Order: sequence, then C-alpha cells, then structure tokens
Amino acid sequence: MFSHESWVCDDDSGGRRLKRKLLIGTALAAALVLVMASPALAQEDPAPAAQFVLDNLWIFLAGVLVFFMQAGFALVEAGLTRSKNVSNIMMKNLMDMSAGVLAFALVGFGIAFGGGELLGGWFGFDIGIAGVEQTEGEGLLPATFFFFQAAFAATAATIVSGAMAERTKFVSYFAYSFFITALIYPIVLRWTWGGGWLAQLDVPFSDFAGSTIVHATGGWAAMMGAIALGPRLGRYGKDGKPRPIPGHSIPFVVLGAMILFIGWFGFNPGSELAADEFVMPIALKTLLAAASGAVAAMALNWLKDGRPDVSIAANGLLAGLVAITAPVGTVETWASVVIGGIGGVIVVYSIAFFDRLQIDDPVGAISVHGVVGTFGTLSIAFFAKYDDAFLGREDAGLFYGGGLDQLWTQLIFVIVHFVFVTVTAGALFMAIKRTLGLRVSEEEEREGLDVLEHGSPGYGHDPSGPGIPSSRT
Amino acid sequence: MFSHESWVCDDDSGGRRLKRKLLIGTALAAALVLVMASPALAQEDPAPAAQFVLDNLWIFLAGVLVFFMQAGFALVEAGLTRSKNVSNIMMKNLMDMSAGVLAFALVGFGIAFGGGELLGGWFGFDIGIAGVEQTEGEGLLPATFFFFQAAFAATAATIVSGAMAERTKFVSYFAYSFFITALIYPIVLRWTWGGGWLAQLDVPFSDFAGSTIVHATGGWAAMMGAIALGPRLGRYGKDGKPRPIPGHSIPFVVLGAMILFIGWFGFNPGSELAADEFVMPIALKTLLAAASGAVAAMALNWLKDGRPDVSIAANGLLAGLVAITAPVGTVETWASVVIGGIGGVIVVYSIAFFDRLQIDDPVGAISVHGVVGTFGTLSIAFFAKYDDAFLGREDAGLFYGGGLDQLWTQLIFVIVHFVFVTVTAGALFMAIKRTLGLRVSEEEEREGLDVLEHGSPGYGHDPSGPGIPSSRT
Amino acid sequence: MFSHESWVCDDDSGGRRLKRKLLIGTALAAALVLVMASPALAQEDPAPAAQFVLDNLWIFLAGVLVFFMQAGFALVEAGLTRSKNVSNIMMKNLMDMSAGVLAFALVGFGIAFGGGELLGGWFGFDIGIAGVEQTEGEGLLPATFFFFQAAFAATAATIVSGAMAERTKFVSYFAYSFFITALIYPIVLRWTWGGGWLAQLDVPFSDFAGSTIVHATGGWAAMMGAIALGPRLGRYGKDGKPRPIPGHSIPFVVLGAMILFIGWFGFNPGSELAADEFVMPIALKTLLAAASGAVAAMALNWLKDGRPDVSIAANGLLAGLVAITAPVGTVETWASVVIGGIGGVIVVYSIAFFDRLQIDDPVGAISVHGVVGTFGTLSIAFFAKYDDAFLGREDAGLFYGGGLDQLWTQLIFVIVHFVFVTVTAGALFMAIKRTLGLRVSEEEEREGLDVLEHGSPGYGHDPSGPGIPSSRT
Amino acid sequence: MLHLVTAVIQPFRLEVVKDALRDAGAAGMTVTEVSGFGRQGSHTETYRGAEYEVDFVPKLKIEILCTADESERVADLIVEAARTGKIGDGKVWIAPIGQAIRIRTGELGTEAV
Amino acid sequence: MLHLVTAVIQPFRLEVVKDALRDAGAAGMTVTEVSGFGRQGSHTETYRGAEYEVDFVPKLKIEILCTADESERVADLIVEAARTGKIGDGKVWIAPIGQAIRIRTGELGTEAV
Amino acid sequence: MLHLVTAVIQPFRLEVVKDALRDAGAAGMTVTEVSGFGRQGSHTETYRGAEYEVDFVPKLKIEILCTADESERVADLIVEAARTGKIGDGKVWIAPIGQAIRIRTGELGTEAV
Ligand SMILES: Nc1ncnc2c1ncn2[C@@H]1O[C@H](COP(=O)(O)OP(=O)(O)O)[C@@H](O)[C@H]1O
Ligand SMILES: Nc1ncnc2c1ncn2[C@@H]1O[C@H](COP(=O)(O)OP(=O)(O)O)[C@@H](O)[C@H]1O
Ligand SMILES: Nc1ncnc2c1ncn2[C@@H]1O[C@H](COP(=O)(O)OP(=O)(O)O)[C@@H](O)[C@H]1O
Repeated sequence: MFSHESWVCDDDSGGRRLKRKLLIGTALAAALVLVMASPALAQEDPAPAAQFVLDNLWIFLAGVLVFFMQAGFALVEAGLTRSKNVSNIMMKNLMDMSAGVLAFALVGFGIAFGGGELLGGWFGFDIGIAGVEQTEGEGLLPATFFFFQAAFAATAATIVSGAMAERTKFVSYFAYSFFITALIYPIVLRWTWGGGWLAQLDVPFSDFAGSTIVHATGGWAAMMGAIALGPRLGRYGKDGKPRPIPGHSIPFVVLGAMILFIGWFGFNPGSELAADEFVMPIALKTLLAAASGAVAAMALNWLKDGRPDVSIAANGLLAGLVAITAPVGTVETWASVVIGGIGGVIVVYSIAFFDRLQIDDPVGAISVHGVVGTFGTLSIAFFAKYDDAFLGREDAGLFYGGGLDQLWTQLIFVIVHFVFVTVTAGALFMAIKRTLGLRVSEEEEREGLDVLEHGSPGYGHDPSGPGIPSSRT
Repeated sequence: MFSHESWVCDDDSGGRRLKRKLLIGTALAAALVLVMASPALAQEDPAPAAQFVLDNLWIFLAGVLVFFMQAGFALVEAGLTRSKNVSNIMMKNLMDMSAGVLAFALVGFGIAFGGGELLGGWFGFDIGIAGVEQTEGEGLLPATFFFFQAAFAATAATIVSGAMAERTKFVSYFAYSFFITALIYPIVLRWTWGGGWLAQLDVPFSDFAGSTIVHATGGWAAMMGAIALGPRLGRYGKDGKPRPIPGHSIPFVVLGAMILFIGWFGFNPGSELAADEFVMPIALKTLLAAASGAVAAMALNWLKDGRPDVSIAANGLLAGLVAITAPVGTVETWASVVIGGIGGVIVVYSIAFFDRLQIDDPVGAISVHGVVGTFGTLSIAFFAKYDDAFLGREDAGLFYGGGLDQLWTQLIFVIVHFVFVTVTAGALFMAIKRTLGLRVSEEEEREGLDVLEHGSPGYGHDPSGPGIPSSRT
Repeated sequence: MFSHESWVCDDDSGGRRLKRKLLIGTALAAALVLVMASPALAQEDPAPAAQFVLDNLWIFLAGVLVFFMQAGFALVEAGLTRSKNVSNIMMKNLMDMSAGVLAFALVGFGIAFGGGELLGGWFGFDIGIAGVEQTEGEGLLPATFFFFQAAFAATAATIVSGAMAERTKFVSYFAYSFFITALIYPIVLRWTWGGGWLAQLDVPFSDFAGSTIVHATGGWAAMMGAIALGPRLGRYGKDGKPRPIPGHSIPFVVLGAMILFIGWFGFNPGSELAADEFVMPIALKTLLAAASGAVAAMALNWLKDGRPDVSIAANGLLAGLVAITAPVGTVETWASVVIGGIGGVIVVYSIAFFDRLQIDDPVGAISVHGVVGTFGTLSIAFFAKYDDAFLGREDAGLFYGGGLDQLWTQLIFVIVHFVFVTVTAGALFMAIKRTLGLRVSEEEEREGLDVLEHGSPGYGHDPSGPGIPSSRT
Repeated sequence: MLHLVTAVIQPFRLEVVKDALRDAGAAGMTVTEVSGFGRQGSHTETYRGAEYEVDFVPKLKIEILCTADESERVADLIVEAARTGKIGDGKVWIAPIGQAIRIRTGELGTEAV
Repeated sequence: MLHLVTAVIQPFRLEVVKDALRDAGAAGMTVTEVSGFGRQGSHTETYRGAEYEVDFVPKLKIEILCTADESERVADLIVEAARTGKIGDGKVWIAPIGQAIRIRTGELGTEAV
Repeated sequence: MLHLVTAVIQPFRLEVVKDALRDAGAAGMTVTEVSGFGRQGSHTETYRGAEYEVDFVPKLKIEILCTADESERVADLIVEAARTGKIGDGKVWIAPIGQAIRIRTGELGTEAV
C-alpha cells in the first residue's frame, strides 16, 4: 500500500491547490483504505469524470516528457565526454532508466510513499507496486502517480553518471545506482513529498518540483562520486593547472539540452499533479527562467573569457531550469527571470570553483544540479509571493515582508539534505571502492571504456572498408 | 467509406471497454450510415462533449508519439549500420513515413477498414480517405482514427528497412515498401482490427496494440527480405563464421531506442482508442516491460559474453516493449515485468540464432519484432487476467485457469499470420528480384549506397578544407 | 495589457470557430478590462471548466511541440553545414530560443498584442508580460497565449540563422536576431493576428497558422541576410558555377526534419487555439501535406538529377508543411495533398533558382520558408472551401467559385509583407554591416567559427589520446 | 642494410595483403588512410541539385620496414595480393633506410624489424 | 632512377597545388591528413572556462613519385602553388627511391609512375 | 646532407616525445594517425554477441626532417621519450633525403629545416 491517495484533490472552494497539504498530518494508510473503498463516489458525478481522466492523462503525459529527459541527459553527457567512452555513457543512461525504474518499483517507491511509519516519519517501508492496477478513484490513479514518480527517480539517478563519466567501472556504477535509486533518493522523498518530518514542520519546507529533492540529491551524490573517483588522467597538470578534456560532440550537448528543456515542461508543470489552471503560469515561468539562465551564463562567460562557450550556455539553460524548479509555483513571473538568471551566473562560477578544487566533473552536474538546485530552493525564502500548496500562505518571501521563518526552514531543509546525501553517498562510494573497486585501470581509462567494458568502440569501423580501426578519441 | 464508426464508444454500463467488440458481427457499412447521419446525438449532451474532444485529442497526440517513433527507428538503423550507407537508411525511414502514409491513405486504409466485404471478411476494399473531414460524431473522428492508423502503418513498413539495410536498391525498396504498406499489412489489419475473420472466431484473437499485427508483420517481412537479399559482403567468412560488421554510431542506437521508448507511450496507451482510466495502467505496464527487457537482455548478454553489449541492451528495451504490446491490456502489473524480461531473453538468443542461419539482419529487426512480437501475442494465453475488450472475458490465461481455447486461437492467429506474411512477402521479394533486382552491385555495396544511390556521402567533407574526401566507413 | 482576451471563445451556436473574428473591430483594451474583471463567469458553469482547462492544456502542449521544433531547426542547420561551424550553429539556435523568448517577452509581445493603437492598427505598443500570472478567465489564459506565441516567435527568428550560416559574426547575429524578434516579426503579427489593418480589411487576410506571418517573415529576412553577407568562400567558382559545399551530417538533417514534422503537430493544430473537433482534420491535412511534399520533391529531384538527394527530400517534407500552414483550416483533405506536393515541387526549383542568383543559402531556408510560405498563403485563394474563422465564409476559393476578392487580399497581404520584411530586414543588415560588421574574416571563415567565436572545436579531440587535433572539416 | 617498402593500395584489399604478408612471416607493418589522385580519375557527385567533381579516392598506404634482400619479395607479395586488374590498384616503391631502432629494446638495424 | 617528392602544405592550398601539378602533367599523387608542429607555434583555445594550448595545426602531406629529373620541377611547382608567404606554409623534401612497381600491371621503374 | 627520422609510437606518448624534442631545440615535426600491425598482436572485440579480431592498433607516426648529424640524437631522444618497455612501443628509422625546401621562403637544404 502506498499513499498516492494523499494527492487526491478536493474540488470545493478551498480548492485543488491545497491537495498536498492533505498529506501532512493524515494517517496515510487509513486514508488509502477509505478512498479506495469508495470508488463509486467518482462515478456518480459525470462532470468530474472528464476532469479525473484529464488529470491522469496529463500527469501521464508529463511523465512521458520527464522520461524523455533521459535522452537529453544521455546526449549532454555523451557530448561532453570523449568518443572512446561514448557507448559506456549511453549504456549508463539507458540503465538508469531501465534498472532504475525496476529498483524504484521494487524498493524505492515503498520507502518513499508506503504506509507504516517508522521513527516518526523519518523512515517508512512498503513493498513494491501493489495496487497500481486500480482504475477507479479520485485524483491521480496509483499507476499515474507511480509513473510520474518513477520518471523523477530516473532523473535523480542519471545526474550522477555525468560527473563520474569516463572512469567508473560499469559494475560499480550498477551498485551505486541501485542504492541511490532504491534508498537514498527515496528517503529524501519520504521526508518531503512523502509527508515526512520536513513536511510536518510548523513552517513546512517548500520545493515545488524538486530543485533539492531531485536535482540536488543527484548533484551532491555526483559530487561525492567525483571526489571518491578522483579526476580523469591528465585532467590536471603536475602544477595543478586544469587541462581541459574537450567533449567530443557539442551538437549532442545542445540537442540534449534542448530535449531537457522540452522535458522540463513535464517536470515542473506536471508537478502540479493535476490538470488545472495553475499549470500554464508554471510552464511560462519555467520557460522564462530557462531563457534567462542561458542568456546570463552566456553573457557572463563571454565577458570573462572573451568567447562564449557553447556548452556553458547549455549549462546555463539547465541551471535556469533547475533554479526555477523549486520556486516555480510561488514566485511572480518577473522573479522567474531573475532566479533563472542568477542560476546562470552561479553555474559559471561554480564550474570554475570545482575545477579549482580539482573535483573533475566533465559535465558540470555538481554545479547545475547540486549548487543551483540548492540556490533555487533557498530563493523561495526571498521571492515567494503565492501559495503553491506547499507553502500554505501568501507573501512568504522576504521581499514581500514574509519574515525569516521560511528562510530558516529552507536552510534546515537544504543543510540536512546536503549532510544526508553527502554522508550516505560518501559511505556508499567508499564501500564500493573497498569492495568492487570504483575506478577502471589506468590502461582501460586510456584505451576507453567502450571496448573494455562493452566489447567494441561506440563509433565502429568497417572491417571490409579501409579495414583499420579508427583511432579512438 | 470506412468503418471507423465501429470504434465509437458506448458510455453506458457495459462500457467503453467493449467498444472494439461492437465491430464484430456488425454490418459495417450499414452502421456507418446510421451513425454518420445522426451526429446530433453527440451534441445534445454537454458532458460528453469534453470527453469527445478529449478522446480525439489524446488519440491524435498518441499518434504524434507513434510518428515520433520514425525518428527512433531511423536512428537505431543508422547507428547499427556503416557510415557509408547512413544517408540511404535515413532516406528510407523518411520515405516510409512519407510515401507510406500516402500509400496507406490511397489504398491500404480502405482495404483494412473499408465497407464492402469480399470473401466473408477475408478481404475488403474501399477507396481512400473520404469522410475524414467530418468533425461531428461520437468516439473517434474519422480523421483521428486515420491519423493513428497511419502512424501504425508507417511503423510496420519501417521495420523491414532495418533488416535489409546496406545492400538494397533504393528503387526496389520503394516497390516492396509500397506493397507492404498498401496490401500486406492492410490485409492483416482487415482480418483483425478491421473486424475480419480472426475477430469473428468464437474465441476471437487478442492483440491489444499489435505485437503481431504491426510488429511481427514487419518482422516476418523483414526476414523474407533478408533471406532474399543474402548477407552483406564479408558478413560471414568462407568458413561460415560470422564476422561482425560494427555499426557506426552506438549513441544513435541508444538515442533511437529512447525515442522509440517514448513513442511507445503513444503506441500502447493510445491503442485504448479513448481517453479513459485504463490508459495509465497500460502506460505503467509498458514502462515496466521495457525496463525489464533491457535489464534482462543486458544481464544475459553480460553472462554469456563477459561484456554487456550496448546495442543488445537497446534491443532488449525494444523487445520488452514489443512483447508487452499485445498483452498490455490483459495482464497484471507483475506479469508485464515477466513478459518484458522474457522478451529480453528471447532477443539475445534469437539474434544469435539468425546469425547462425546466416540470415544477416544488421539491426535485429527479425528477432525484436518478429520473434518477440509473436511471443508477446502468445503470452496472452498464459498471463491474461483482465478483459481488454478484445478478450471479452476475464481470467482467460492458463495461469488463471483459463483453459486452452485462447492458446488455440492465439496459435492459429500467429501461425496463419506467419504463413500469410512470409508467403506474400516472399513472393513480393522474389518478384522484385526477377524484375527490378533487389540488391545493389558488389561495387556499390563496397563503396556505400550514399554516393551511388543519393549522390554524395552522408558525412560530407569540406572541399575548401583539407580538400580530400574522408574515406567512407 | 494585451489583447489575449480576443481569443476567448464563445460557445453558442455561431460557435468557437469564430473566435478570431471577434478580434477584428473590437476595442481591444476595453474588452480586456471587461473579461478580466468578471472571471466568475467561467466558474459558475461546471462543464466549461474541464473545457477551459483542456483548451489551455492543449495549447500549452502544442507550444511545447513548437518549442521542440528548435531542436529540429538546429539539427537541420547543423547537418547542412560544415563540422568546423557546428558549435556556432547550435549556439545560434540555442540563443534564438533563449534570447528570443526574452526579447519577445520584453518588447515584441507588447507590440504585437498590446492595447493602445497607434496609426490605426499599424502599430501598437505595450510593455512586457504583465498579467500573465492570471489563472482565471475564459478561453486561453494570458500565460498560455504568451507561451504559444513565444514559441512561434522563436521559430521565426531561427529560420534566418540557417541561411546566414558559416560566415556571420556571432555578435552581429545577436543584433539582427534581437531586432527581428522584438520588432519586425511583432509588427507583422500586429497587422495580422494582432487584429491590425490586414485583419480589418473588408475581405480580411487568411493565414491560419502562419505560412506568411511566421515562415515567410523568417524566409525573406533570411534572403536579405544571405544577400548582405554574400556567399561562402569558394561557394561559386570564378566562372560563376556553383560548387557545392556538402553538409557534414545527413543523419542530423533527417532527424531534424523528423523533429520538425513532429513539432508541426503543435504548430498547425495548436493554431486552432482551442481543444475542439477541428484540431484533428487539421492534423491530418498537415500529415498528408508533409508526406506529399517529401515524395514530390524526392521524385522530381530523382527525375532531374538521376539520384534522389536526401536533404532535398527533407526540404520537401518541410516545404509540404510550410505550404499547408496557411490553408490547413480552409481546404479539403485532397487539397492538402496537392498543396503539399506543389510545395515540394517549388522547393526543388526554388533552391536551384537562388543558387543561380548566387544567393548562398546553405539550408534552403529562403525557398522552404519564404517562397513556399508565400505560395501556401496564396493557395487559399484557390483551394479554400471551409470557413476557418479567419476566412469568415465558405467556398472562398476560386476552385469553388469564390471569386477574385480573396486572391486580391492574399496578394496584397503577401506583397506588403514581402516589401515590409525585405525593406526593414535589408536596412537592418546594412546598418549592422556598417557598424558591427556582418561577416567574419576570411581566415576565420576558413578555420571555422567554432574555435574563433566559441573557443574550441565542436567535435573535440582527446589531448591525452592520439594527441593531435582532428583537422576541422 | 634496410629498405622501406611503401604501397598504396585499394582499401578493400588490405585484408588480403595483410594475410599474405603474415603468412610470409612479415613481422609488422604500418597503415595510413590516404587519398589518391591518379589515372583512375575523378567521379561526379551531386548535392542538393548541383554537381561537383571528386578527384581523390580513398586508398591505404602500407609501410613495411625490412631487410634489403627481403624487400623485393615483400613488394611482390603485395603486388600479387593487391592486384584486381582495374585502374587504381596503386603502386609500390622501395626506399633505402640508413638505420632502424626498436623503441622498446633499443635494438638496431635488422634486429629492430 | 626515381624520386619521392614529399610536401607538407596548408590544407586550403591543396586545390591550387593539385591543379598546378595536373596542368604540368603529373600522373598522380597521394595525400594524407597530418598534424604539423613548427614555427607557426601554438594557439590557445578555451573550453568551459579553461584555457589550453593547441600545439599542432592541420596540414596535408602530399607524396609524388616521379623520375629523378622531374623531381626538382615538381618541387618547384608545389612551392609556388602552396606559398602564401605566412609562417606555416610547410616544407618540401625529396628522397631517392630504389624501385617502383605499378600493382595493376607489374610495370617497373619509371614505367610504374 | 639531410635525414628524415620516422618514428611509429604509442599515441599517448606523443606529448612526452614532443616536449623532449622541443626542449632539445627541434624546429618542427609532422604527425600522422596510423594503424600498426606487429608483435603486439591482435585483440578480441565483441559486437552483438559475436567475436572478431582486431589486428591493428592505433599508433602515431612522427616525421622529422633534420641534418644528417642531428638525426641520431633525434632518434635517441624519441626512443627514450617513447619507451614504456611494453610490446608495441614501435620503431624509429632514418632515411636519407636529397633536398629540402621551405615553401614560404624557398630556402634550401639545412636552411629549410
Ligand atoms: N606519381 C604518383 N606518386 C604518388 N602516388 C601515386 C602516383 N601515381 C599514383 N599514385 C597513387 O596510386 C593510386 C593509383 O594510381 P592510378 O594512377 O589511379 O592507378 P594505377 O596505379 O592502376 O595506374 C593513386 O590513387 C595514388 O594514390
Ligand atoms: N623539421 C621538420 N620535420 C618535419 N616536418 C616539419 C619540420 N618543420 C616543419 N615541419 C612541418 O611543416 C609545417 C610548417 O612548418 P613551420 O615551421 O610552422 O612553418 P614554415 O615552414 O613556414 O617555417 C609544420 O606544421 C610541420 O608539419
Ligand atoms: N616491419 C615493420 N614495418 C613497419 N612498421 C612496423 C614494422 N614492425 C612494426 N611496425 C610498427 O611498429 C608498431 C609496434 O611494433 P610491435 O612489433 O607491435 O612492437 P615492438 O616494436 O615493441 O616490437 C606496429 O604497430 C607497427 O605500426
């Protein structure tokens, strides 16, 4: 059993917008039985029927858009790494999606949304995906809710592979991926959207579509992974000076970023979890923040380096998107431009910062998802004007005279989250390092992971053609 | 005239779920006139209006997702073949979509769904796409229904080009493509979704979204094409040992597979042909089967060869999807994981099997679509628990004590289908071989089809740059 | 303030289909206040609520599909140019989308749809995107309407970058892009969809989804840009004979065209601006015109040159789509096949024509969007049978005995449009040429724009690998 | 005394040449993708409706370091294995080499081959 | 007696060099894409905010087998056609060749060229 | 008198070799991506469940034109810098060159290097 019924909407005055609040302070399992047992309610009134289907159809389609992000991540990561590792990075993204969905179905979803509270909401556990065949009820069907959540889980997992690209053993990737999707991310979910302690605070946390819950989880885990691995061979000179290792395909990077941009219109507007009139302003703010992030990163990078780097602009687009993911429901339209733009600025400096620390992140995942995700979550404390159901009140932002309490909560949220993810992910990577080993051999790294991990190069040659293997770059 | 009106839903108790049954045993042409003549019925009740638009809008969007699969097929096929033939394979996929839609509109659709039965439902014929401008009615509009069916027809045609890649004359490709889209596939359609004899059996066939009707039709035609052509030059040594010809871009393969995965959320859930509450469980089972197929194929291949091949994992993803396409409406969620997984296992062995037979299928189309599609269709006889309107009853699967009758029907279905497609496609390819010739010259095959069939290489060089043509691989 | 409320639908007899007519002859600002002030109207009736959400959700999703076209344009343009400029072209497409949306939000949207008429509808101005946070009303929400229009604006801008590829300074690109998105395109919008003088003619213009308004604006601006720049180095021999510069990736071209094809199912059906029963026939005609355009261009090219060029077939697909964009609401299904086919024929001759004029357009943007867009708009005068709300009457086409008045209006429309765009864009490019300079240095053009404008090649090499830079093609 | 035998051949003959050399006991060779211009002449390609000449065709260059007395036989082996009889089969030439060193061991002259 | 004329040139001069050689009646040549290191020096590229040096620049290597008495003229033709006057124009060198064979016919020596 | 020193090395040693040569004052070099066949032997790759042998491994070929008396030192420097001690390190060979020209200036012989 799981608590999807908490997401059921309530169509009277107080309104659909409050649906998420219901979740807090409700005996989850009890409510489930109640709603499930009376599906007839939904059938009697013909008008809600269309709305019911519409809600589910839209969230399913939003989930499809979010799954499409997997292709975007795969391309961005492939493009920013070398061609000799291109099969490996594509395989990882394929597996994040495939194995990740299974792991989340079997273990993670139950932890995140299952009934049966342990330790007062800090943990919870339930088995698997029972109940998802149901086709009656109100609000989101279990199948719809799981579909959408599974797409998010795949996203969280996939972020890590970018930062750890070009040097991680495939078997070890499998191990860490499993634990992140089946345990670390679900526990974060439990605490937050699962109605756990962060949702039960007097001033509850606010993170509409998951700047922290999804993106920073991936970002901070990515950071621990990159630290545990160490930089790629030759990435830093003996003098400590960074020596860039250019990615092998900028068109892949930009195409990937554009696909992510498209997918985000499922990610953010879909997080409304209903087909209602709030979806469109959310979409609009998502659009403007993305645009602003790309322009800001490009402009700053142009000023700093004299030439605007294309992959930095793409990172800026994504930073704008990550930044607005948390505050998108609560801020005014103009604020989305500002928040996206700040995201774009941050990403430029953050990438340079981690480079100086010699934490080698080929795709900028730590900066885009970890740092900017955290910033986006905090921005709510300043810019929040509207109630997005999480917030539960208007004018909560400091700029609207909202006081420090939301800032305080948001700080607790991002700090606890940072500590939890870095500690658990750090332990995980250390454990793998000791047992399976985390990093491929120097020779394999030099030759490329494609041949040694997967059997043949990602860009094959024609044996009956010129007959010689293309040198692998 | 065509019988789209058979897909009209019937909103009372018996329910929308039975809509397809209506089609069986109805005088199609008669019903058409009836419903078309009374569009007012749909207008009187305001509530269905939103549902009416929603049904049509969703199936149209599902059709768009299915058309997006064309890009996925193009990429998978391009990635698994050599760069010297990349323009040719992209062109074929572009034409499957373009010429295929026209051929289906002008001929195929009438055969499949037209009024006027010949030979007791074995054949039928009607001209073209008249009536599709209608905007009133119930259920799916003619335009919507045609749009969705055309997307499916394009899919069936495109499967063949993969197995016949790198050695087929472009003009001959056009000839066979036309006959498959305009005749062979429509006749299969007529017999099944068109309400023909397989739908009129006492225990009617069951194939929800077309594991056999769409995929195996493509797959078995692909097999006959690959046999008629013979293997690519150098594909098997004089000793008969397979000598792999690596594809030129694994990132294309994985990107293509991911796009196909996305498109399948139109293919399967859209086959519900209505926006209702059954769409989401279908989507969920599609997701889980895909994930399971990819993981199973990867794991098995890892065990067998010591290194997990990336394109095999991608094939596994697609195998999971093809496998669940028929049973998706009738099986429980756990069964989708099992069926998808078996699909993934089958594809690994099947690819090896056809390789041993020296049937050269560069992309694995025969295995993914033919073999696994047939398996998926048969799986219904074992796993079916729910009624998906095709089945017309619950617990039909052997594992639920359903008896052998459904297995019998499914066997008749896949055997007749196999015989029909292999015989007609075989005759077609032989006829083309005798007349136009099927295969390019040895020299053209060696040089690549891009230059000789289309004028210039797919990866062009800069004449004012280094000034020398890149050697074509 | 802006006039989105003009798009509000009116559900009684006369019907939703007339919504656009409302816009003409209405005091825009006045109506805005009126509707905005009475949001309660929409809330009282439960049935329209689902329709209200459905309308907005669909147009938002259509906008997402249109934004996806950015990826299509990027790929087509990248594929048809050389690898040494691939980063640059991707960057431009990324910025068309990002900076373009911001420019349109800050300036263009106000000009196009703002209240306050200047000079009798020839101009109008309003600041920015105020009001878009609204979530109540009828018809399309401001946020939805802006989202969809912004996607269109990005499309218009992006067309230009293709024709000017491989030789334009990045800073100058920014300058012209800004003016096109913020001024030229919005003024065209104002005159037409914004309810300006072309909409107020006795026989108003007709351009359902923007063959002229969007595509020809891009196309003619592209023409002026290509003329102002001059051809690429080595593109024409001293004898004036064209010397082709092959694009570096035909698979990118075809993938891009397929993505554009998919996106067009947002572009055309979305231009209905409502979720109603007219969406699907529009989708169907879009499909058939695309198919017909691709087949016609391929067949003609095959006849002419003996070998069917793949990128010409892709151009044909796009030409079919551009051609049907204006008449899609007014013509019969068979006519969409004819119009798309003529579009495909035109594009083949038009590309050859501009080549003979030595106007170097690497991607065929002038032909596909300018010439075919203009043709599509004129075709209404011949083929129009239905009223699509723009037309306001049935059987307006000459072939249905509609008289010459619509032809006259359409001619005025496309001629005034041509003159306006060529004069303003011409002036713009000349001004940039005089100030910033439009074209890169000969050396930069030879080396490629990627390194000199953006810092490093689009296809990077591995410094710790073979260690030598791949020669840039 | 050492010789360097250089051959320019049709790419699809590499496999045959390699096998012939290996069977004859050749220790190694180095292969380069090259573009050839010769009697084989240019061919015409078309792109977007316009024609252009392609003067160069893809070839492979093989270099084999061997002792002076082996060089003729190596050259003959290559000629035999690479020959198709059509224009464009390529050339073999032999150049004198002063000294050779195996990097791994520092062995010199005929030892290095 | 035969010579092998080898030239390393700027890629964009190939067309001019080829035309000059063809006009002068040269029978063939073999071209290789290479990377050059020389006086032209390195240039700086930037990637994601960091700088790096690129020491090698793309060049083309042309090899022409010809008779010993033609070799000077071939070299001169190349020098003339390839010269832009800027650093990095490249080099030409001439090496003695012992024997040459046309694979197609087995013709030897000057016949083979 | 001039020599052409040719070396076939492991790709990942290029940087070291280049630095060693530059430090020793070498004026230039020309590098080509090549495929080597030798004692290092073939390795097995797998593709879609089937195995195949890859006989060739990626190598780099370096060519350095220098005066006859420098050539030994250049060769030694390369040998030293390129050596890893594993099979496949490659070879260096030295050939006599008759004449050399700098394209930019027309300088001849040792001036041209
Ligand atoms: N004079 C030459 N110098 C160097 N390479 C040559 C020369 N002539 C031909 N080649 C090379 O040999 C290849 C085949 O030569 P070609 O004249 O076309 O045919 P054939 O050798 O059969 O007469 C050419 O493509 C070129 O690479
Ligand atoms: N000593 C050398 N040996 C081999 N190739 C050389 C040598 N010196 C220069 N080259 C080649 O010639 C090219 C041009 O040389 P460079 O010194 O840059 O200019 P220039 O020839 O005008 O003096 C280099 O890029 C390299 O490919
Ligand atoms: N006889 C030869 N002629 C030309 N090149 C050779 C020869 N033998 C080896 N090579 C080149 O040297 C490389 C290394 O040679 P190999 O025999 O594998 O190792 P080692 O030089 O350490 O004995 C080969 O890959 C090939 O490129």
